[in-house]
Amino acid sequence: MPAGIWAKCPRCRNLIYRKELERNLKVCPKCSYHHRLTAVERLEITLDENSFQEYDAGLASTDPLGFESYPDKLSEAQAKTEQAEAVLTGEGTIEGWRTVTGALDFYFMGGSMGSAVGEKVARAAERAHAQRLPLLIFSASGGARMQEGVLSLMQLAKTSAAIGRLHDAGLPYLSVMCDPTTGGVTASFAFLGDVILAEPGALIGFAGRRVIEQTIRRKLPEDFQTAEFCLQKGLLDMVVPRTEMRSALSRLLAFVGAPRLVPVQIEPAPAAQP
Amino acid sequence: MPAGIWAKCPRCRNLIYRKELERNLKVCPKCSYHHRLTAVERLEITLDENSFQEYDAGLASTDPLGFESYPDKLSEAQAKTEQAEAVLTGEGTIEGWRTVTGALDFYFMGGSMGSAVGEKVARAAERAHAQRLPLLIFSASGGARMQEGVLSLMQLAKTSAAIGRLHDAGLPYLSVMCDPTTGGVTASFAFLGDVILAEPGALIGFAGRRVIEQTIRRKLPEDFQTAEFCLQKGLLDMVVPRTEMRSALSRLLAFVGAPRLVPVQIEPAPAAQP
Amino acid sequence: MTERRPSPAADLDRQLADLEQEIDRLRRRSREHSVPVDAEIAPLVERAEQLRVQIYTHPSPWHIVQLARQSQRPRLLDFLGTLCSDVMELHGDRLYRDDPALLAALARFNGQPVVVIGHNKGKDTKENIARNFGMPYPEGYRKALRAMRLAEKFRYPVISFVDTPGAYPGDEAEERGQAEAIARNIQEMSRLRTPVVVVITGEGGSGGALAIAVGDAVLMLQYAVYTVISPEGCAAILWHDASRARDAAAALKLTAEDLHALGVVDEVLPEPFGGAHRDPDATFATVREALQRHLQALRTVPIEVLLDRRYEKYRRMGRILEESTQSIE
Amino acid sequence: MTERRPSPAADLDRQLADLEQEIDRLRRRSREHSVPVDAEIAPLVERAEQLRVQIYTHPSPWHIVQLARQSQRPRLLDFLGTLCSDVMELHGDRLYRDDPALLAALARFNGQPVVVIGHNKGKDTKENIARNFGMPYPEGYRKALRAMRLAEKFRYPVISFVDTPGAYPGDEAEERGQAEAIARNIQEMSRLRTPVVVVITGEGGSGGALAIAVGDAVLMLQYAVYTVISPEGCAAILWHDASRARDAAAALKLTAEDLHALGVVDEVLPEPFGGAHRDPDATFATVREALQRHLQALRTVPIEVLLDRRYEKYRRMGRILEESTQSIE
Ligand SMILES: [Zn+2]
Ligand SMILES: [Zn+2]
Repeated sequence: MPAGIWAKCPRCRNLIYRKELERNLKVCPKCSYHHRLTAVERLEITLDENSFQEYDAGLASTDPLGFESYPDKLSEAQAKTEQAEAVLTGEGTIEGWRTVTGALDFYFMGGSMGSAVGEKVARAAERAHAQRLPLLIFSASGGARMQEGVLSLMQLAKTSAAIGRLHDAGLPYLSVMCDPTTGGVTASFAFLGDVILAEPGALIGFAGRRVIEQTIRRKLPEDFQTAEFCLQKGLLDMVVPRTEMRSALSRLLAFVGAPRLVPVQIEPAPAAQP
Repeated sequence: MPAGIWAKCPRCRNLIYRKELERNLKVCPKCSYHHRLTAVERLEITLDENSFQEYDAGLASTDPLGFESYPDKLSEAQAKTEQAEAVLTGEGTIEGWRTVTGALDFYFMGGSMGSAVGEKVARAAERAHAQRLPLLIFSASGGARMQEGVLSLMQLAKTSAAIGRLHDAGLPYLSVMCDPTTGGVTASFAFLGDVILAEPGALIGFAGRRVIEQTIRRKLPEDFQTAEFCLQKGLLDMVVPRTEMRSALSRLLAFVGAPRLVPVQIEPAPAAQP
Repeated sequence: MTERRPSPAADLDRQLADLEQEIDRLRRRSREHSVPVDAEIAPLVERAEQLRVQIYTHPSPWHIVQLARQSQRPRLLDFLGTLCSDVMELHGDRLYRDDPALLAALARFNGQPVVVIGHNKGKDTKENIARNFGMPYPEGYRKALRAMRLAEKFRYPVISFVDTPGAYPGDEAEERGQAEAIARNIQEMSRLRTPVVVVITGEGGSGGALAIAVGDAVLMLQYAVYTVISPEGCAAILWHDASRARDAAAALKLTAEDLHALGVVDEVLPEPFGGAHRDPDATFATVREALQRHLQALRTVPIEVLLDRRYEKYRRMGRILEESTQSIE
Repeated sequence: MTERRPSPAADLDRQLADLEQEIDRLRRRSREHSVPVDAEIAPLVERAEQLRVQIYTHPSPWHIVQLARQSQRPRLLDFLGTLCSDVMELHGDRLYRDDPALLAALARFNGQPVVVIGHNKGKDTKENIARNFGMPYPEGYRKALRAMRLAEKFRYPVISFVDTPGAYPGDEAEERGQAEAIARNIQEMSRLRTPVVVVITGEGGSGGALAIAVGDAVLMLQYAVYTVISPEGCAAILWHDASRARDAAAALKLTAEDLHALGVVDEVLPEPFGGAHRDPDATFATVREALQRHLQALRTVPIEVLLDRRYEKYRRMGRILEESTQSIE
């Protein structure tokens, strides 16, 4: 979104007073379009003020394959987002409930998952495990980061395995899919939540619309791969408007994690039997 | 099938020399129609000669609800089949592999599952468990025995629970669906096999064709709820002609149970992690 | 033709409803216009009372079937809304579809986290069409199982509300493995590593009910029914005459009292005089108290003991004759 | 227009094939008619040998992609038929459908029971249409998981053969949860309580491959490929020019040698000179020996150690830069 006093809504085309849009968590007051957020914005509107303690801020992808212009693209993304990588992870509270929270940043190379994103997500899961905290991840990603080749594909295995261990330990994991959540991220941690939430209108799917249309030689319906579509297809638990997300998460955290969130109760929970 | 030298095939309408039909395991030599078998016939063509040692021969249903004419129907069925109930269970070998085997008898009140059928199946599962033998059940049933009301429904829970314990103990259970396997039996042990086999052309389904057609107000396709249909719908592992069933079971038993079938190896198998 | 006439029980019920409406009308008029109507009302009240006694003191099994199917009977959403707080509905089986006929939710009961599942019957035609009259597809049962796995993971109890004519008898339901889904649920509930309390609130329709009704405590409202086949279906099969449903209802022993005697139901929850819909709040209070009591008792039982008890409970169900011609175990 | 011309590597390959055919023809004629043709053949044989050396001594990544996709390359059914005995195919996910693009079977490998899963690519158009070119729907992955659960129950090893362009990108596949099915398999394979050996035999197409490729030992035929995106797709996205696939193939580091160096593949299985299809028996022998060796080694590892090793193996994959601005663990 370019700077300026007014912002144009990409769905309803109305000009919205930027301050009003910010106040409304970047949800269009006219048509409820949920503007995409950066990872920083996501954490700001989700976590209690000043509660975020970042993990692994200095961790970034390198260029393992010597892939043409990848280092430049990384640098550009880092300059643009002022972040080292496409995910922010750390500890933070939501209405007081302690969590390990991660947020992918679609503005950082399309939120693509390279080694660093996989590593940070896996570490977040492992820390949630070690500290017996619920894990919460906001996804927003175009998929794997092809400039890292199969190493980026392996992040699907790495993150899924780490979340498997979290599950075996009886610890909760909430996944929130934001616009867009596609490709490799859906085929790993985004679809492995105990409870899966999504923002209204978010694009959610494994294969891209164009590839599918080329394959089946038909036009897809307008609502294909939207959050609402996926809800009906039984793939999601809830579609929650952004303005209600914090309170929904707070209630879910209270539900799934409450016994573990009071600092006094640190005895290990019983192991889950899957 | 009425007695006589010739038998009329219900599918192709040809008259078949009864001896030839028997030699062919009651599979029509002209059209491969699999005639229904009694439980005794089933065990005869399946188990090694003289290997069957029956369990619970004297166990029969009673009339727990005082249901109109149920005692008469029971007596008639007992007289007709010379069996006490609609299932035969016991130990027997197949090409030398030891098993606990049960066979439902459609000629005994439509193979319906009352308290006695449920009890005998549950006991068979428990004995397979205790002796660490594979369990094998041939189903042929119209469903629950309504003359026993909810007690017959509870046999779904009883048998499924017993097979659940077998599974937890890492012991194999093979289910073979014969014509017809419908109603309560499908909604319990018949669909809980590690491997599910069926005879060609067997009718397999939960709800009856007429009820479904009344509900959806359409005619169903001819092959609806056949074994072949269910195979395509992903509900069965294999459709095996009767003449190949014994060898298929033998290979499966060798595969799943071999380590436990040699009398010397009686140490407990490792517990399965579901 | 006689078969099509409403049953006497239903007749009595309608007479009573008419009377009550009339009494209400008179009382309203009395209040609005300050007209005394006591003299007019008294005989009606007396007659209503007689009818009530006649009907509800010893309702026939067939009359109980009507009560269980009563369109104004409290539904899952009523129980959920009244007994639970912080309700968060879960959707979908993560495989094929979200089935609106079966509801799964995270919630709190008396402040404690629980997972609630139940048949989601509606109260009017519109609701019932949207929710398929509470008749689930396989994906409904698979959603329920997914929710129960969550309960197991967090060791929260499951509360299951049963109210269905049965699993949906449609071609697509068959194709997607209706039988498999029911069998799977029955088996998994028999060994779910967390307490399960079942409340049969209306119609307990055969396998479609049992698929979410295997539990440590199975409670049943006084005028709910639980049956292996509908009385109509039973009469049609046995006597080729669906109109003999009244006789079948009696023969099937489908009332809470019968099932308690048969050991299938652990406790019968009394309903208000005339049925749950006549005093929903009283019904909710009864259910709340019973749930609380059973959950409390189950909470302290070690899981292995709980599982053994649950297994033994179902293992014992049924009545058999056993000749001692051979020695067993 | 230049982009549409066959690549030099493919040119060389076709020249070689033509030459070999000509040599064969001459030899046959020589046998049939007892005509000596040595003088005629000698220069052709020499030229063929030069071409072979040219092509197969240092095949380019793009040439390897062609080899991996070679229509006569040994397929799952060839491996299964040659390496295994007592094969019993399992069908269906017990949920929706039997997917012919993905095969699951009980079998014996060197006499030992194993569970085999794999992409079931065909060799001709007819087979490929029937098996959707080895591109599974979600139900294929769910069938594979069901088979793996059986392996886990009986503690038999899983052998997985990978050869797919990718998961099927169709609307129904999306609707039935393609992403969920892949994610689920990846997670469950990462903690499956039995040894898993993976052999990448042809195309290892992204998530559709990984969904059955998480294992204790991942072996890869020399001229197989394994990639996060097809070279064509990569070129189209990066350079808006699918014809630059050759460049993308090199950039993606998708060959067995590259992936072994990156730690993604545990062992490269050498292929006969010219590719697996030129001497299938030699290929089968190589795969048999490697499978036997890995299964033997894994069999003796206690399950908890095995699971820890598997976890750590995937946990380490990837390359990162880490500033020491904060202390971590
Ligand atoms: Zn707008
Ligand atoms: Zn015939």
